[in-house]
Amino acid sequence: MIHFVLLISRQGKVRLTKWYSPYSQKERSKVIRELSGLVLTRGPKLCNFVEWREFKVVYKRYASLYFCMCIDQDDNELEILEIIHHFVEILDRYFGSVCELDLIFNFHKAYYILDEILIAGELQESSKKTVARLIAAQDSLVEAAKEQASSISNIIAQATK
Amino acid sequence: MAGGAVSAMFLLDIKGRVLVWRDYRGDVSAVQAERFFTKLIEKEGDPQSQDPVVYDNGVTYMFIQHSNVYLMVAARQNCNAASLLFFLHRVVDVFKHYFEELEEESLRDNFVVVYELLDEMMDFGYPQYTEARILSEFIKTDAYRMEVTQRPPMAVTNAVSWRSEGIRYKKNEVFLDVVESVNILVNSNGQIIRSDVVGALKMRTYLSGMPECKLGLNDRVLLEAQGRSTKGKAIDLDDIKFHQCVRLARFENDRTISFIPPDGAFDLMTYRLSTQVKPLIWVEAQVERHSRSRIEIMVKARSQFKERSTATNVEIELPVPADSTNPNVRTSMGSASYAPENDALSWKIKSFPGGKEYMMRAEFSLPSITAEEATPERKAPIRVKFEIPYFTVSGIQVRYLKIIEKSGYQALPWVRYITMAGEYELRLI
Amino acid sequence: MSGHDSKYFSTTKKGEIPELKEELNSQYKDKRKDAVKKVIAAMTVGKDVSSLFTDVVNCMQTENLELKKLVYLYLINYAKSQPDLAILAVNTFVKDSQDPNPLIRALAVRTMGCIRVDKITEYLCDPLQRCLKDDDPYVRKTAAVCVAKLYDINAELVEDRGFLESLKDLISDNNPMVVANAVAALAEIQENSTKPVFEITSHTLSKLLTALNECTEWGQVFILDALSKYKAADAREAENIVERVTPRLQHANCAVVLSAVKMILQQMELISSTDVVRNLCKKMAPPLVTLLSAEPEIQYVALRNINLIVQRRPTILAHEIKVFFCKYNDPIYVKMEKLEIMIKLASDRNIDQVLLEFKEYATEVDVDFVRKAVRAIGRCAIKLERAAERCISVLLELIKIKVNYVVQEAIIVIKDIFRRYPNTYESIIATLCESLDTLDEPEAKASMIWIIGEYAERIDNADELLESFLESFPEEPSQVQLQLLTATVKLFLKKPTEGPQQMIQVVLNNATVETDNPDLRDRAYIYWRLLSTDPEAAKDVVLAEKPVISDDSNQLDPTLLDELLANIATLSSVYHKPPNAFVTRVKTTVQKTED
Amino acid sequence: MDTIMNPFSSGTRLRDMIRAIRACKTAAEERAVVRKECAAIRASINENDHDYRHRNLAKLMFIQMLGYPTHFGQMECLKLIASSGFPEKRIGYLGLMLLLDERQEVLMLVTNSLKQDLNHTNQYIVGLALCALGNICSAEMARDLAPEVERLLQFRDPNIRKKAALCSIRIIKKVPDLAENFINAAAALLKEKHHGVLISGVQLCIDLCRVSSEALEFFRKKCMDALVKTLKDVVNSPYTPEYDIAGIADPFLHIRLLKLLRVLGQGDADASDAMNDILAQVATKADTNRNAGNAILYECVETIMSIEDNGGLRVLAINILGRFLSNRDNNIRYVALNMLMKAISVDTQAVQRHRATILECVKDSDASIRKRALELIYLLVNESNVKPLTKELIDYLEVSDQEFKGDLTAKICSIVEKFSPDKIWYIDQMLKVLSEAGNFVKVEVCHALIVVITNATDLHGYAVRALYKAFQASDEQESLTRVAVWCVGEYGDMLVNNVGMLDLEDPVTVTESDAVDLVETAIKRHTSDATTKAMALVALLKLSSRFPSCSERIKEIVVQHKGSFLLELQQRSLEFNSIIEKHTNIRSALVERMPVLDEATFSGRRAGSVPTAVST
Repeated sequence: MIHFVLLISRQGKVRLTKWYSPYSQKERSKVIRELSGLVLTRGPKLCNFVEWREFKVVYKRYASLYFCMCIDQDDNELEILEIIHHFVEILDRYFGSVCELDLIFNFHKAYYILDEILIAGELQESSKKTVARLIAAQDSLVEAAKEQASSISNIIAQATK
Repeated sequence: MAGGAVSAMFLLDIKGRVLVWRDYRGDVSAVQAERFFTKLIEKEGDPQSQDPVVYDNGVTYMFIQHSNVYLMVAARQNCNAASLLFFLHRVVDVFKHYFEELEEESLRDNFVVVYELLDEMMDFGYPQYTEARILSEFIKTDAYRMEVTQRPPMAVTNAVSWRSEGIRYKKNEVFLDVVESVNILVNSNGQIIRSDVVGALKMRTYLSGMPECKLGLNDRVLLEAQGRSTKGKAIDLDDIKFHQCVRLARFENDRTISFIPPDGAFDLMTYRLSTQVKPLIWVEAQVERHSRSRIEIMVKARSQFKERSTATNVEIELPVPADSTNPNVRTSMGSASYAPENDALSWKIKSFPGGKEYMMRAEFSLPSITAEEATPERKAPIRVKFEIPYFTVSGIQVRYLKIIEKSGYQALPWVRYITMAGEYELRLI
Repeated sequence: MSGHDSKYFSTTKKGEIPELKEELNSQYKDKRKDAVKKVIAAMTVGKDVSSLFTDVVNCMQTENLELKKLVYLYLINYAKSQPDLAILAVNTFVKDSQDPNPLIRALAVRTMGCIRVDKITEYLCDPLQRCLKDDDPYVRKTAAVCVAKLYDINAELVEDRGFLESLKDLISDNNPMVVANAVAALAEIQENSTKPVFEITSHTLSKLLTALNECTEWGQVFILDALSKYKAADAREAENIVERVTPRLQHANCAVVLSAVKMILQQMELISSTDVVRNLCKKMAPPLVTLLSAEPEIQYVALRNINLIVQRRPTILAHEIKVFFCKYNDPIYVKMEKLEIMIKLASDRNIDQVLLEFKEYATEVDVDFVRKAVRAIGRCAIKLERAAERCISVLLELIKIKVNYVVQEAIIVIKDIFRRYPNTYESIIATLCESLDTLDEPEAKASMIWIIGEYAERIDNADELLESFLESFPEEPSQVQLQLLTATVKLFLKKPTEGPQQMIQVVLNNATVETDNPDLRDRAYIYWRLLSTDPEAAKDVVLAEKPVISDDSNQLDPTLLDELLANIATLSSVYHKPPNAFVTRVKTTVQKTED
Repeated sequence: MDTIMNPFSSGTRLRDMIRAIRACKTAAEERAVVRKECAAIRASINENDHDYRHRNLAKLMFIQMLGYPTHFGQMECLKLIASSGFPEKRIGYLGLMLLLDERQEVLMLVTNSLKQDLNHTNQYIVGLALCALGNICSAEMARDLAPEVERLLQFRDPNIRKKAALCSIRIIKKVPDLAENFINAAAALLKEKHHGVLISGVQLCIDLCRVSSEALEFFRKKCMDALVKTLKDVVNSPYTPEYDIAGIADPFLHIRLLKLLRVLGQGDADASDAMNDILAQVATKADTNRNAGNAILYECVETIMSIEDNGGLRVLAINILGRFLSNRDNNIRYVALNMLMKAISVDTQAVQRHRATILECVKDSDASIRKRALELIYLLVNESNVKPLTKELIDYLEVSDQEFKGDLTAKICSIVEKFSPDKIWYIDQMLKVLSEAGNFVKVEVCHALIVVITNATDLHGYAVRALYKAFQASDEQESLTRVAVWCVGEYGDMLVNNVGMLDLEDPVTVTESDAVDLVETAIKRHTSDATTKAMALVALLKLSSRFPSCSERIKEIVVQHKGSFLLELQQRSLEFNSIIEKHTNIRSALVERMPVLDEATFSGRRAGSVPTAVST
């Protein structure tokens, strides 16, 4: 099971955190600090796994961003690398050549996407297309609501002129 | 054994990663230092809580922070910690002189000059030279770099290492500001438990040539030595510190303050007075908790100095809980507002004449859900800031400032006095 | 997995090194300079650009000072990894050391000394020899330090080539900066040499004291630090020295002040006149107090030193305790040190105010600080007999707030108070026993157990209280086990009834055959044998009258204190450890490259 | 997003807030910006202005991610979830998952909204609710809402079914009693074609098996053939771009199926038998040039190792691991080491063949690989190879990283303790470790060493002399000091008289006063802690009896501690001083050789009380 997902920039800034096991706010900060120290300092040719407390953390660097997932001892590390990549590819497709800034200013969208990939720390969908479709459908629901809202406010504006 | 030098100097970013470093001795590597320091930050979360001198595996690290940069030296010897930490602060001054602000970005943008400066300010781990104005005569930033080869200015090795020769001004002027800061600590029972005054003579000189200056104060020791009457006017200064331009031996001998000043702004001297000071502005606060989520605060502020003086830019900061909501504030004078960045209410009064009393009343609520693992609130004191122009607590007076230069020009000295709040804390809530 | 994912989140990156190589060999000066800058930039961010060595060194022959500095910087960094290629640079160095521009001469000799490659060192000797006698003081001051560099690489060479003599000559140089650097270099060489290299005679002393007035603040520190080792012949000389150093107390540089304080304290040891000593103490107090308005890091060093100074000269700051009261914004490390000094300066005269402060601190939020404040109250009680009662009542007030770590800390100090004032404050035991269940820290537990054992005859249910700990005996930390063992023995000796008898059996069994802790077993067997061979002797041994503990427990050993005072302002004085406890010389000729 | 939602908004937009935070240079600046923003949000919340609710919450999520308190915004999530529109609910649920977790009491207040949303006509709203429930529900909520989730496992849209399946996993983890309700529905999911549903369904089955033996039996009986067939279909499926990764069809599904097969095959010969063919096929077919292929292979090997024995398959698996171990890719090497740990119980000999390679991995520059390799080598030690392996490890101890020394030392000590062929070797090795890395050696290990020494009657002299020499030679290593101090106290007489000299020993001349010197050094040096000093006092008492001529000197040392602040030191000092001074007649009786702790009972108890160092 994936206990949490972390995105940390090379500068140590947190870009996304998702906790599937309960950690208090204080513990979360501590975990992030510890893992930044462990992961960011590792050289480029070393393996993508670090053992941490009684868990393992699988991480993968994409340019300035480190994607980290914390898993149980007996989970398949190599598969987690694929899950990370799966997530990254979907992000890339959604944002169109994703960059760090996309994730900063549209962090909520990254979370929506993650919620279509993982639930309860387990993989939910292996088809990138399906994820894209589900996100698009929900985005358009939001769009529709907005349009409706603005047309209502137009009507109100018209009426109260 | 005294003495000893550092092995390397590091400029690190806020996460403890090396931005620029200068290796002086080859026995502490950047990887090693970075690994240690990032671990330190990671462990403590906030390096402010960490001793500034830390030992790890044979190496001592000493560091200070400025803006988003750490300045750190690493040593394997028993070196002079006071000197090196002070040196780091001087390095900050030099960088600030060069780049306006010392921060990660300015270091990255100017790394060539940074290397040059590190090379000149320290050699083999020994502090060498930190006079920014003189350094900038022969180490220039890109904008001012010239093709002509630079030579070391005389000042670098001169006895007068702080001033270059050949300075010319059309109008020769000296500005001298006497600034006194009042530090005070009042206990929760309203008792003043410590107070002192720290004064500084801040000078800006625009003088030609190599002027000899002499400063006369109403210093009791001096006046008595000269056999003058001192009644009422003379003052006792507890501890005086001089800029390195002042001849200390001369002062020790006959209390004469004589010096060749640096060009531009500098602190000629600082002094301290530990006499009991009556709080110039007194503040009292009453807190009432009406329910778990509604709090009312009533504050009285009183000026306790003569009516002919006026405090300006008074700011009284009252601590409130971090998650206060919608404070509603009324004042009898000035304006008050919620300053969430300081977890405080900030009451500002532009002009506060002596012998007056003003009031403030505030009411606010707290959220119904409390923070998880909420730490108890730090008990912050009330803090006060103010300035009182044309007034000094100590009664210090500049009796004369003589300027003699061999060309014989006349120079105009301008003197101003001001008192302000330093660490002014009242633990009254 | 690598290869196909570089496209994500990334800007394009071509081969950087070949590009730079090309630029370094450009025919245009400006392009070459920019390329060297790029190389240095790459080096700065930790990329390995050592493969460009030859290309960079080729840029060395230049009139452009900035470019020269950059190339030199590169050399310092990579010479070690390319020692053979580094030789290529030697000619330029030698040439530069004779350049008409003193800046370039100094640069050359400074840089050469930083290249820790044996082969190059030999070539360094001639230029260095010349530069030590250079007309320009800027070159001489650089050369002086270079001798120390050379000594670090090859001490023999320095001795053979007579550099030490040249260096000693520089002590008489007419330029104060040169003198200061020569002093620093000699002091360092002396440190690493078994031979007498740098012995300060009264002659050099007076020369150096003169230079003191003229050299930069940093130079003043070197000189004062070197001179603090000087042993004056008699009180008169000591007084003379002090007189010439005292003006330094007025210097704005706090390191100059602290080093001056060190020198004065050293010389004071020789001065017998109490008037002079009193006067000096009076003179040193204000500058020491002023150090507390410095930057927090400096304050920290100052406080660690003041801690030492007041142990030797308690009168200096006897009236200044208030300046050590903690301010709200003091960093925690400053607060902790201030507390230590407050304890040391607490006296019957100021104790009421000090207690009020401690009480304030004991309700702060920082746990370590709070603990230390609680302990401080106890230590004051131990130190000041007449104030003990007031201290204890403050402790009891704090216990009533029922913050767990405060209670435990209080119990730990109260145990010491009992040992300091036997038969005086035992009435509060009942209050302490109320917190028995909440104790979870070994030291607090052990303290409480000790109290119960020690006063078993006055506590009605002492056996019950002790018994409550017995069940968990095997799991307790050894500190608690040992106290439990002793307390049970005491109880048994005091009340040899059935209950305690059974308890002692259980404990002895647990502490002998049920544990592998050799120390606990020794302790238990000795008790066992004692009880079984001679119960009367046992009483005499175990229940013997205790000497009252003294209040100077936190004072350093006098010989250590001497050594630390001789090291004021240095790391040794910050750590409160002699230098040899943390200085480990490592000779690194070749630096390991990691990652 | 927020500007469009709130066309008339004043205050900062989300984007502007993020920019302002990004512009901060220091933590203090950032804190100030965030606090101001939070104050504005609190004010806005207080005015109950729902136009801003959406934006406030988005800001709070960002702020929370940076590690600042956001408790005052929790109720806003609930309000947004309770509103009717999809956009509000979407952000409300996201906020709920980010700002709260299962331990907050406020969370209970959302149960009712969740229940309504799980029954909503809009399937996306149902999806949001399932996701939130699956990510943060508490046991209580799990119980309350399990029936809804159970029902949704049969929902018309597969995307809801897959979410319901994963949500069920959380439910049964929180409340294992509920497992049986999900068995049938889970089994039904295994027949689906939709990959998302299959993946989730298989995972649900795996987790059901973990909490319920009933489920395990059920799936073994009812689902084996179907599962094998599904796997076969995936393995042999033609190219499907939607699920293709590096030419492999849906490795995620591959892996989950293999995992479930493993669970079913473990301890069940029939089930294992049924899957042999397909496992062989997967193992031979996987593309080892791609991570995805290796991931499958890795999973497959693990399954082969775990299920009931089939010689041929195991040989195949071990060979694959051998190939992994010699791979240049560090990831592959790492997982190989990981797998070899498990292979040991199956075929120790096969793993032993790789010992040299594994030992090299202990010295790898990658800390992760080092750690794995060390764990593995630890399991590979036996009586026949203990000597060379220990030598290698102790040699490496000298040059290893500071951070690694702790682990390494613990393992060496454990190995030496477990497999030492003779006591003298054991003592020698322990002394080497104590001298090199004594500060990393655990207290229990020192105790054990002393137990061993005391039990080796013929080696008392040898041990005390060796310790004496080691103490003189080493830096300040606390645990070496303690062992030396204890032995010198106990066997001081043998030290000075060269009692029990072994042939291999060089004779040493140690006087009684030298022996006392050692103990005095230990008690005086400033690095010694209270325990060491306390032990030194006992040693001194013993020596005062063993060396009567030193008695006076010893008394002097002992008496120095009678005013000690440390309870234990003061008490000992007083007692021992009294014994030396007044009760000399019984002194020797008190400190005669301490009874030896029986090694057998001791190690038996240790085995019982100390958890084994082997990690799974």
